[in-house]
Amino acid sequence: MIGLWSVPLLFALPLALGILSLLVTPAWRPRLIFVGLPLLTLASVDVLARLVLEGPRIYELGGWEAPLGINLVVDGLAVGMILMTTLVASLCALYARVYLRDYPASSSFFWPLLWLLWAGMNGIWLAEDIFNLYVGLEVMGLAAVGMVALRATPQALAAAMRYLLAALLGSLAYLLGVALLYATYGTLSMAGLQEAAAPNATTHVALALIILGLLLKTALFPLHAWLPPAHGGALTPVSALLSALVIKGSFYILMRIWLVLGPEVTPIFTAQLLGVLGAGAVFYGGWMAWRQHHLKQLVAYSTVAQIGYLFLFFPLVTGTGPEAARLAWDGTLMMLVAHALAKAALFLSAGNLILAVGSTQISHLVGISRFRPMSLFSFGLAGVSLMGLPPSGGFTGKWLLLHSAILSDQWWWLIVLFLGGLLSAAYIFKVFRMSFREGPQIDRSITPPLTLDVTALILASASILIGLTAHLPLFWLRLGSAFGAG
Amino acid sequence: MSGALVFAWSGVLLFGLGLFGFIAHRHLLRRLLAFNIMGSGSFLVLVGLAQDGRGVDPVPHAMVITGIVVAVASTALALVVFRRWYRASGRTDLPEDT
Amino acid sequence: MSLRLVSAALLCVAVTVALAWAVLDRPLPEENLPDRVAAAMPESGVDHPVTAVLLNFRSYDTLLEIAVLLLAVVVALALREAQPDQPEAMGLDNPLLRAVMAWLLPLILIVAGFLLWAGSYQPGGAFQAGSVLAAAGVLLRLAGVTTAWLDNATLMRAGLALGLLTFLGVGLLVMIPGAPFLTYPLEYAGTLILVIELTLTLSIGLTLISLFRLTPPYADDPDEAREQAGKTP
Amino acid sequence: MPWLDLLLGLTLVVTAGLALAARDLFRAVVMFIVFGLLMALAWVRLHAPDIALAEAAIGAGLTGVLLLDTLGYLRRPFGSRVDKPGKHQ
Repeated sequence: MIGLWSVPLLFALPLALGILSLLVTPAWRPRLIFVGLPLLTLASVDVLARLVLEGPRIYELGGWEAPLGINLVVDGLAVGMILMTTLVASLCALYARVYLRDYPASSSFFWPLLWLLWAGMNGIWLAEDIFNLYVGLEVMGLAAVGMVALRATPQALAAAMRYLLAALLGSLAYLLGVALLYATYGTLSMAGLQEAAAPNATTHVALALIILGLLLKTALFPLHAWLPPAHGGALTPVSALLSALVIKGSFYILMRIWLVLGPEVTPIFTAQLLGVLGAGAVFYGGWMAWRQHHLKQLVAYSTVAQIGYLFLFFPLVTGTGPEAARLAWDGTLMMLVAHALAKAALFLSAGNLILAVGSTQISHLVGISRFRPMSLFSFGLAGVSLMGLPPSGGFTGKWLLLHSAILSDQWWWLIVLFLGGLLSAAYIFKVFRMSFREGPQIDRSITPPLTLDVTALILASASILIGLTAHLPLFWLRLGSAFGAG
Repeated sequence: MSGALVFAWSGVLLFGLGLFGFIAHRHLLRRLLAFNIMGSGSFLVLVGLAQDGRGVDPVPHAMVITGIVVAVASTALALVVFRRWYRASGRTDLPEDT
Repeated sequence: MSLRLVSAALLCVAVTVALAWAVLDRPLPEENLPDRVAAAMPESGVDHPVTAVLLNFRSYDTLLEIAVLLLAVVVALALREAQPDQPEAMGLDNPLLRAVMAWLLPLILIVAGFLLWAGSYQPGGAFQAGSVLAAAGVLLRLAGVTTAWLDNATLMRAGLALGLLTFLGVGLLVMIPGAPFLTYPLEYAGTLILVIELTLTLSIGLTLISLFRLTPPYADDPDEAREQAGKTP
Repeated sequence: MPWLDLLLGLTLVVTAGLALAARDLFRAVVMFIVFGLLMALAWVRLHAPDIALAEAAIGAGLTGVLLLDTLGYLRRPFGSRVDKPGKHQ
């Protein structure tokens, strides 16, 4: 009975909290997290426990079976994303409660937006219906745009507008793809589509539209232009949420739809093309990150680069053997989760460093290592995972991808993995070199509240820990997928 | 050619036309017009194609009503951001950097 | 011809051609959803198929869609708080318009009520009725009628939240006997849908009115606002 | 051949083209509202009266009002102090 409750609560609870936070006075809005976070954690853990004990299942909303009604899918992948969201968003919320005290004009509406964003994301993770995914994408996307606009400075408004236009164009392309699929197969349920999928022109065009729309929303190079101003310019907890979680939403949908329609229906060159774009993102994003002068812009471009690795999934899983495909699945998901944890940690600790020196310029970080070792330690720990050094989650992910590439005789992706790591090392060490340099500029620093440092440190440690204990989460993530639980 | 298919074809043309406008224009208000025209185009494709040769289907009708509400919410949000942007910068387009 | 125009033209042609190909080469689906809808109609609690899909078979979509609508208002509220407006002068003070309004308003309310009630067995429903309500609100503002209750922020927000809260509440309440979220018991389905629609109409109407009202008003001088923004970077 | 549908479909495309190509912004918005009303007709022809109502009320009506209101805001008399590119047109 409780299992029935926890699944809908994952989106109903944040929706309800979103409305409640509009109704209470501004002073009470942040306090709602003390109700919301424990309940959402409880629901997420309950869903995981049930997955492990009872196996994956389908939840029929309204008691209507798909394709008439909308179903939710509670498999390993969905539950993994839900837990990741709960962990990262909870820590970002705790961080924001303290951080936003300096931004009274923007802070009171951060909270309703956070809850609605959370509802949208959990809706996406659970969705099994492609039109429902469209509505979920809009909830998540518009909440994210609202968060970017929160500061209402001209820069923030321009970044929000750019982001909004990209998001709207992406959703429309996706919607048109859904329209074509419905006309061809008469169903919106992924299970139904998987059964009926056939290679014909309509499916190809629909898939192309869906892929293009989602690439724009995921900001894959060369469609990334909206990302750096939006992620780099937003309030720090917002940057962390957007970079760690929101872009994963559209990637997740792409992955699901690819596995439903892709392997049988798409020509193999599409998969290779996606891989090549991913490689382009790794190189371009890494290069641009290294060239930035502002700390958060550097971190934002690092996201552009890290998105690229996720797209190696497509060439490694399409038309390769079962073992290579399984490794690609494991590796991509490990990269995804590790990036979520590491990038949130990186943005939060970057925010702490900026608070400490009172400047966003990397060159003003000179000498900060003496004053803020803890912030810098979190930054470095997260950096280890982004660079892919052992024993981090980033390392495990790359290692699995590397094995998959070798097994499927696609050695060229090794170059991407290797050079990408070097580029990440270059931009991470750029920050470190500055912080350890002794200079006359700095003789004092502002001490940020302890909560800010602790939340960043927890996330950074998690990005390392996930690499050490990769076996179990990867086993759970495979439950109910085509890659077996073996 | 059924009536439904005619409208699906107009939907295709509207989507293409809107896409051109969305990219070619710089004025944000015009880009929002283009976005709405693209939206209408995809709604027509959705209903027109689903009903071609098969009669009335209430499911796409409901989807389009949902879509129209989502479109108006997006447009309203965009206009709010646009008006604040205009108020802060005096510009009706986005600066050409990147 | 700028690069932007050329790329726009190329993309437009490519997408149109691809779409044309997709439309021409389309097989007919094997699944027949309309038949399933028709077969399930007796269990839906309403007589109009579109309403049944919107508020019963696919009610979860509608729930999320209301959240999208609410989001637009939240962003509008947030931006107004961060970029405060000057108080607005009332609309056009036109006695003729006022006289017309006095006639028109009851008519609009009747139309909204009819649309809502009609939704259960013929075209109409919460969205249409809500937007008619919103039209009344917009006309009121244009006519310069003082609407104190619309300016009452607490009341307004409660109204905005009512629809979504009721929807969520009903969805969770029906789970008590052990059914999944949003599963209406057959004997109450019609009533529950009507209650949801009634509150949604009010909230949708208020949402749309707020979207109209929360933008920077005419009275506010952009030049002055920019100058002030320039002073406090 | 359904001539009425063909004519309506064609008019839709032409109106959309006019809305996108109009020099004057006000004209563009008015054309867009006309487009929305024609869309409502198209929905009637597609046996979708629910969408027709929603389109007329929300698509054409409300979006139109919001756009016109924004246009009014853009057209406010400006002081001579601000003269940045891209302000009009």
